[in-house]
Amino acid sequence: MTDLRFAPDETEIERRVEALLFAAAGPLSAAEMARRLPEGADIGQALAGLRARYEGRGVELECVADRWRFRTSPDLSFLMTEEREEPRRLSKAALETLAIIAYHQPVTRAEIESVRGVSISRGTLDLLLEMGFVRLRGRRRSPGRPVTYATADRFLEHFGLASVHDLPGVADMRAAGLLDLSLPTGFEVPDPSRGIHEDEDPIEDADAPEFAQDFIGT
Amino acid sequence: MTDLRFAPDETEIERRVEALLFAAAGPLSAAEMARRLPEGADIGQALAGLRARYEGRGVELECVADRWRFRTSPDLSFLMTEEREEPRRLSKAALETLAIIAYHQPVTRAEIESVRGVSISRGTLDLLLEMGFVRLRGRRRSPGRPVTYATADRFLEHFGLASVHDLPGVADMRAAGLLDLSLPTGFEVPDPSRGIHEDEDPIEDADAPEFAQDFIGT
Amino acid sequence: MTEAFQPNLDFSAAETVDAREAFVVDLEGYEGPLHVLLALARTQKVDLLKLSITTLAEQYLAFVHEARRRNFSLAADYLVMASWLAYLKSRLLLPRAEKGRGDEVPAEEMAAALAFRLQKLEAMRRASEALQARPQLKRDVFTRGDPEATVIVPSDRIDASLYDLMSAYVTQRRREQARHYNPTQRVEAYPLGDARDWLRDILPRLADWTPLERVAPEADGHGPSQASYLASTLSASLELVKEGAMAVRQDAAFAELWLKRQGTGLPLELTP
Repeated sequence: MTDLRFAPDETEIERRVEALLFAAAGPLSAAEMARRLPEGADIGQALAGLRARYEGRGVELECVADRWRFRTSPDLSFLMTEEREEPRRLSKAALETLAIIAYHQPVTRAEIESVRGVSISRGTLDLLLEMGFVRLRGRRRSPGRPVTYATADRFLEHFGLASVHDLPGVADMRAAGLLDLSLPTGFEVPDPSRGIHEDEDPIEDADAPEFAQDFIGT
Repeated sequence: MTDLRFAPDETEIERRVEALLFAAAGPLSAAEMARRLPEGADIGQALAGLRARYEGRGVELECVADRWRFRTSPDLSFLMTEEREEPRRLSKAALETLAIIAYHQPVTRAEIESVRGVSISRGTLDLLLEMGFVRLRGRRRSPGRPVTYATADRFLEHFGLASVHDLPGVADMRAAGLLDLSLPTGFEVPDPSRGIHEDEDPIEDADAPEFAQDFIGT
Repeated sequence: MTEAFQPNLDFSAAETVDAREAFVVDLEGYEGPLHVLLALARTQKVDLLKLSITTLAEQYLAFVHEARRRNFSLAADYLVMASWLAYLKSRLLLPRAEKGRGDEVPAEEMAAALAFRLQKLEAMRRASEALQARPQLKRDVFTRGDPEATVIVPSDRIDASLYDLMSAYVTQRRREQARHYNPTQRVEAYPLGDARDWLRDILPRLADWTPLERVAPEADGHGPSQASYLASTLSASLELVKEGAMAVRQDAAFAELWLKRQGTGLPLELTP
């Protein structure tokens, strides 16, 4: 049985997308699916159709990190006693650090510390890195060229987020200026050896658009 | 979210059976499902409902030896077998080799082996070359004129680096908790941005079509 | 018995035991001064931006005072924060100087900045709670438990992060260091010239066949190894054989080597 028929109809494309996603070991991107479908197949439509079809069922279609996957419905988690894995527990400090990275990315270690008012203890960042929730992203173009951190796909997959723009409350926080890293001047505890007006190094502009690029990768 | 409601209706039972079958690591018997469902739940009816629901879809409900499972429709198996693409997971050896090339570039095969302490299998370097992470860079002006390796553009793209200058250095490794104070003195990471070496010749053989790009980048 | 029972001060060393941070104490779950301030600010039950910073400063100073009264050693940053807040409070209470001195940020601005920091930290706290509340993979939602035998592997993604790269690098360099790092390994060879001189010195005494081991100098544990003494002595003796000053004999392969001076090669009067 080979793929010889011409122009499979919408239903057929939907069936195939369904089968592909169902059989896949991980979330699949539209591009990955397109490679296995006839040219010109409308994957967006198929995904929308499937999403509607599975809405409210025991299994649902979900977009994570720009990829698609089926997963069980969250309200049925109580059934899954056998499948549940004891998650690695993140400390409060680690979770807060993760949140700061997620909402402010790309962000440097010093910036994380300045939001929390304490230095990051050993083991926090490397745990997040090791779990694959966080990645080193690049370097800030500022003196010292500090490394910046960002979230990784696994973070989005774990928390079921399509992209970092879907973080809970992110739009409101941004609107309220809460995600601004250039703190108003003057918070620094006065240090006689330093002028208080000394501004922080400007943060690389166009931070947000870069998120998107990260996941495009070839 | 606990199972407190009394007598979930048929639709709900069907949802739960659907989720259980989906998440299970293998086929489930009716008895196994019954254990996780409210007493008196009509599993037979739920299975019949699901079977009808998935009839003709990309995924079907199947009963083998009194156990139930979902599987992709047999007529779509060509979709699955088609793509047995090389999983693009870097092996440990490949990752380690890549790391040495990244930090020590330009580096010869013998030098890589001296850091690794084992010889590199042919496949490892070939894979990295083929993936476009690594390129032939030149020839060392030393006996035997060994080929030197360096990272290629795809490497920078994948790791989100603007240039090799942006590779994390010792301080970053320490910050990420990878290095501790007990490290023997003299541990140094070479600066990958060292310029073009005088002790190196360009590759003149025709076997290196990538060569033209070499001196365009940094 | 004693009423001086320590009140339930539930503190513990902060999550890790890094020497550098060992004395950061986690005060009743607070990680640092800012977290304490946030908790205190919440008790005012107002919008964090409308917070009374003077009240907050007083509450914080009282907190620090209490902690010290209990002989609780506070980490330095708590005290720095205390003195900064005392300073800020005094400036806020002072009648506003006309225009102020040019180099000072107005106290109101500093207070607003503090309120902003608290608001930001609060937002991040809420965000981490919101994240925790989301359905999480393998805790609340589950992907297919048994993907098809002919698994479709997402292929346009390569599973390696910069962190993986860094750790791979560090792991290897550690291994390499372990292989090479051996301070006693320095090899010192017995120079051939020295061996020749040594042989010429003792040659007059080698009237009889003598095993190589007895001819070569003995290692004293500091200089070259015994093997090196033997090897160099042998090489030098072969040179002397070539010159006709010496004879070497071995009865079988791997058997002992015997050395003897060649009678004609040297003037006899040198013999003591």
